[in-house]
Amino acid sequence: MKTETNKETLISPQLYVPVLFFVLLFLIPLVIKNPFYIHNMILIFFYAALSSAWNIIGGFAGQISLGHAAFFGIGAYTSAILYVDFGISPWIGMLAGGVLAMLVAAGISYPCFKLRGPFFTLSTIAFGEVVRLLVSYFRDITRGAVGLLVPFKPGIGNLMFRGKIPYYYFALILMILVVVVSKKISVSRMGFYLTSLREDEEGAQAIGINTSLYKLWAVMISAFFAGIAGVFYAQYILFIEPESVFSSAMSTQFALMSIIGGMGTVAGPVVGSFILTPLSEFLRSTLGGSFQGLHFAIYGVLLIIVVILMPQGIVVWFKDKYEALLERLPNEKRREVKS
Amino acid sequence: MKKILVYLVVFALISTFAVGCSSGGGGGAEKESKPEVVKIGVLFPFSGSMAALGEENFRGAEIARLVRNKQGGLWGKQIEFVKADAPDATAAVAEADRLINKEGMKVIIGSYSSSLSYAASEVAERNGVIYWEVGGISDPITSRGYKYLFRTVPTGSSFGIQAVKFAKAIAPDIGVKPEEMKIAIVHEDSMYGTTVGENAKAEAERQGLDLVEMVAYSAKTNDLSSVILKLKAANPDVLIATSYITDTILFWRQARELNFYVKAAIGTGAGYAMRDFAEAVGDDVNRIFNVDFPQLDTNPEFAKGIDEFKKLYEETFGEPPKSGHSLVAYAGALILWDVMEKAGSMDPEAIRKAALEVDIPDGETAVGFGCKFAGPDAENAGQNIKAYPLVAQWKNQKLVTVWPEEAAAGEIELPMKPWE
Amino acid sequence: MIEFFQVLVSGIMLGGIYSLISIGLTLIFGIMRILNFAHGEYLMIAMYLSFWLFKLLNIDPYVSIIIVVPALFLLGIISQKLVIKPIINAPPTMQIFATVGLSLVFQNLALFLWKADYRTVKTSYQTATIHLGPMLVSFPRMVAFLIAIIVSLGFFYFLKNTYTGKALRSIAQNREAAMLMGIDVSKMYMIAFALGTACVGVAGALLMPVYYVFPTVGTYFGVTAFVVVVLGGMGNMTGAFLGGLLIGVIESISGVYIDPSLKEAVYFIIFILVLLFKPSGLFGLRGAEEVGLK
Amino acid sequence: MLRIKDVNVFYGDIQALHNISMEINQGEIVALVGANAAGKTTTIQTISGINKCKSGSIEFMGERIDNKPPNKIVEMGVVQVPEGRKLFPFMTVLENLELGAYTPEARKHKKETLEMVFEMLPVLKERQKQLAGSLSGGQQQMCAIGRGLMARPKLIMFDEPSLGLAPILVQKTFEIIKKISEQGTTVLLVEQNVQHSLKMADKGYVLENGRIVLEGKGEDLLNNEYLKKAYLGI
Repeated sequence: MKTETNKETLISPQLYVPVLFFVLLFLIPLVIKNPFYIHNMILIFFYAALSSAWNIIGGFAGQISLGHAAFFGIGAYTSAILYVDFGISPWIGMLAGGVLAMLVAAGISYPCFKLRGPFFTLSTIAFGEVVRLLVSYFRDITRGAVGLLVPFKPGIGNLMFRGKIPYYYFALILMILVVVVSKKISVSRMGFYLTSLREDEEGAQAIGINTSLYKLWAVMISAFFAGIAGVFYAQYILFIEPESVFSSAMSTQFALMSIIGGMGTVAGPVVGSFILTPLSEFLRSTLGGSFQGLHFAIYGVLLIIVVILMPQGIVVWFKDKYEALLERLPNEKRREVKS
Repeated sequence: MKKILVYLVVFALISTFAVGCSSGGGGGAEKESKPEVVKIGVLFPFSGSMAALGEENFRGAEIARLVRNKQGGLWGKQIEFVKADAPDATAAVAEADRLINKEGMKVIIGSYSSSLSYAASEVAERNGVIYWEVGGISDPITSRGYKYLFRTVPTGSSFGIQAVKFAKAIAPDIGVKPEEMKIAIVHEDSMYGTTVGENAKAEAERQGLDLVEMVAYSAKTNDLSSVILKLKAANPDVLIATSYITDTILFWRQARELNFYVKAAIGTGAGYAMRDFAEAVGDDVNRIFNVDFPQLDTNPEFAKGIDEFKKLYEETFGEPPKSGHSLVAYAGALILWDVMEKAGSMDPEAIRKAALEVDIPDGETAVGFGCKFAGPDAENAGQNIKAYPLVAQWKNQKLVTVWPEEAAAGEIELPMKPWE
Repeated sequence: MIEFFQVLVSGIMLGGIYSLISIGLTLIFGIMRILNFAHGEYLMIAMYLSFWLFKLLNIDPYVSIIIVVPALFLLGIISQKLVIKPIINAPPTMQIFATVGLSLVFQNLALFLWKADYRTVKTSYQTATIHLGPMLVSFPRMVAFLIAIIVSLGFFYFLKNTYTGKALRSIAQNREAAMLMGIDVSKMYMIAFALGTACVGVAGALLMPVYYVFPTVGTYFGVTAFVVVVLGGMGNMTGAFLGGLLIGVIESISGVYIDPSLKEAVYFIIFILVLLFKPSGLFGLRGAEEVGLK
Repeated sequence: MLRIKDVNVFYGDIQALHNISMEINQGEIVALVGANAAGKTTTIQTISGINKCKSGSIEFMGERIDNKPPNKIVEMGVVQVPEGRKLFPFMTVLENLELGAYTPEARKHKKETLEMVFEMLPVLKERQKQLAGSLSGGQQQMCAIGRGLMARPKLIMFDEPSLGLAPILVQKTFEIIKKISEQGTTVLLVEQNVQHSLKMADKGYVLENGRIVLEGKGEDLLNNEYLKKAYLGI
């Protein structure tokens, strides 16, 4: 386990390749104007951000949550209710939503952390369902299953825009933010602790790691970003209902992208989203209308194949090639230090 | 093994790029490149839990398309549909986007479900594209002052209100005075059920009726015995119920099992309108009312062209229509063709103007009620203010319109028969 | 008071159905330690089978059991070979997601093949009721309840008294030791999985007269089955049976006396509390959650 | 009877056994001794088919068994009494014993074997209805041995039978093993307790870091200088 990596500077390809990649993404809207493609890109970033957020607790710490839609939904509902009922800007709502999601996550996860493996997963499913049912039940606050409509009043203060480009940048920045945080965690002491407790929790405790504390941190960070993504969703789709934002399908999706991309790696969820999001949109738009259900069936088959044949995720398959590429790129001083 | 991996990844990547190049929508029947076609987007839930009625709703529009094409189409061109599948609200937004920005649609017909309509029509409005709603009934859809949104079907609130009015009207038939009549309301708790239920409640209060119980439940449940036992304890004379198909079937089966009897049961659309309901509970369906879109057994004098529709449906799909959802979509789409013909082009502005000029009197459409859209400044901008739901009753496992009188194709039969 | 007993009886009858579905799940989980997220989908398939046998060949759902159960057993063997076997040693995460994938496939193939329509069978007895004093009990639910008892007893007997049954239990308690006894573990896994799905086959055929089938029907029952399994103590047959009844009663009582929209929330909360404070389940021995089947 | 030839075993990239060769003849007691983590359990697991060897061969009664699954190996008569007993804790003693006789051949003679086991280990007869998990350590060891005997083994392998037992029980355990051997079953005894096991063994092997460093007659080994120094602290 590497804890102390070489300090990366801008001239090392480990850093400048991803940075270039992100810069490229920033430039895309200058070339592609068609809102349909932009929309797809937005979804890709959106799911990459969510899946990366999930990955912090699910991947790094190995605590498989299938109830993450709860945090996502709490973010969406908090800001939407603040905005619709109290006229509070979604920018403030975003902070409130993220923090509330974080607190709820801390409150419900802490006791569940003593559960291991599948039992933890079951508890997250149950919590996700309880939150969904409660949100549906308290109609006076949430409008219940009717759903909550966010009136469209464009303006930066309302985080609502006529065109898609601002949403594009918001989603992109959100994704980069989560990825950077993930990266920071993965090379930090916390990342090391999380990985060790994932591999062997008793062992980690034995060497004095307060595993509950680090899991708690991880789930809070994870839920915070999930909540923020929820706020974005509410402002983008402008309509939220418990059936869609709290759905178990949503929870599964966050995890799936991460698993298929490569769980526990920084790049995995992003790769997962860049492949799966367009794939599902594509399958739906080509097969959906004429063959009900077939597109999801194909999605399922793909999932099984990946799980059986590439349990490490797709990213592992690219890893060698990517590293080989990095080796060949200009690398100035770093090389001597490394060798 | 390695090979499969390679294929898999290559496939995934190709599909990623293919999104860009795919023509999308397997849609419209004829795809040979006839140079002159009019393309119209159709957005319905073809997969997922709402698929059954989504498909039924769509079929009405499809028949309207075939009819019009036989008559020479629009401006001499054939109409073609570009299909979009929207199982949930997020997908509805994505698909509306695709239809508008990639397929270049200027007109979209949708969408059966109110939630989908909500989400998708917003995209259409932002892009200045006509959204023609022929299925979703929730009131808020037309309460947003949208300019390009038109809805040909009645609103959810009118379902609830009509149900209560009807309940009051049949009080003598079940031998109680209207002011002594005990009413219970039960509804599933999504947007649809809640809208109808809340409006029924408000109307009952306005009419001074005695509301003895109001129960909401999730349509996803797999047991309704508790709901029924609650209602049984309240012992109402009349029940007003709103539910999707699964819970409707479950409700009536369990009502029988637990011997829950009301003198009159008034359903309000969705599940109560479907043939599947009758097939599932058999003769127990008889004498249950349904406040809904005009049904297939409406008086043809009142609903002109309804028989023709039924015939076309059977010819096209090889089975009788499942519910009035296809009929309303059919009538709604026909109005759209006329509007577009009059507008003379695909320009949304022109279509919008033509739509606002529409004024069809009652009794001129296949659904009976006429059509006039509320203007953009109205509270219910884009709503067909002439649309209202009718009351039908199940007789011999068929829905027959019984109220109001001018639309009736049969007599009201009351009260319900007790369970054996 | 009569009302309360009626609620109780309705709950127990509902619970009988839950028990029946959960027994198969608990068997699979207890022995293989796999959370089978496709369990509800096997139920769906069983229901469709029963439905089509009724529709096309006019076979009564109760009679269809003799075809549905072997068919599901076979399907269990096939899915075990294709999907479960390759992941049997994988980390639990991967196992969860393989079964999630399986459920996606089943659900949507059903949607593709049979459309989203709700299908029901019409039998002469489906709404027949039995009077238990002042209480009413639905005949088909009573049948399901009784068969749940028979199936649980059958499994109980099978696991206690046959060599295969003991071998299955031994694998649950110590897989390696079981291998050292000369037990062919991978064959036993296949038997366990196939028995679990066959058990759901019984449930599917019995559900058909009271319920309806559509492609996503399994999700409604799948999650509930998990709750029952944990409540009953992982892998504990008797526990699954009693757990099912308990959930039925809880659901019924909270539906009537709290609110129908919250009845699921009530049992989910109880589920979480049990997980946290008595992870071995209400009917399990302490520490048994680590060992599984008893 | 059992011939192990040049066996190499890996855990992932780590080599656990290096060119192990051993031979066990009919009726012998063979001791395999060594320190913790020397590879003793790995050897026994490889014979049982739980671990697979990368190269080399294992023959039992002239038939290769290194490519056979564990259940087939048991059916051939090679039975292990595993380290740490590995009983089925939520099953009764009797059920544990019955599972010992799982193979078709053993099942046929279940009744008589059971009587024989009860005779040899009377404590099991007393406790037969008790859950195995509730037995004391010594009783559990007896149960594990009894379970192994139920398979009517030709070769029985004991993995650290004395581990965690009080000295008096250790003594008793070794007596039982001796008795089993006297009744005609070949025994492979894997032990950390070098002195005790070599004393009763016909032949011994000393394992260090996955390699066999010494082999020879039990008594000869006990007199070996290196062994004395390294293992007996003399």
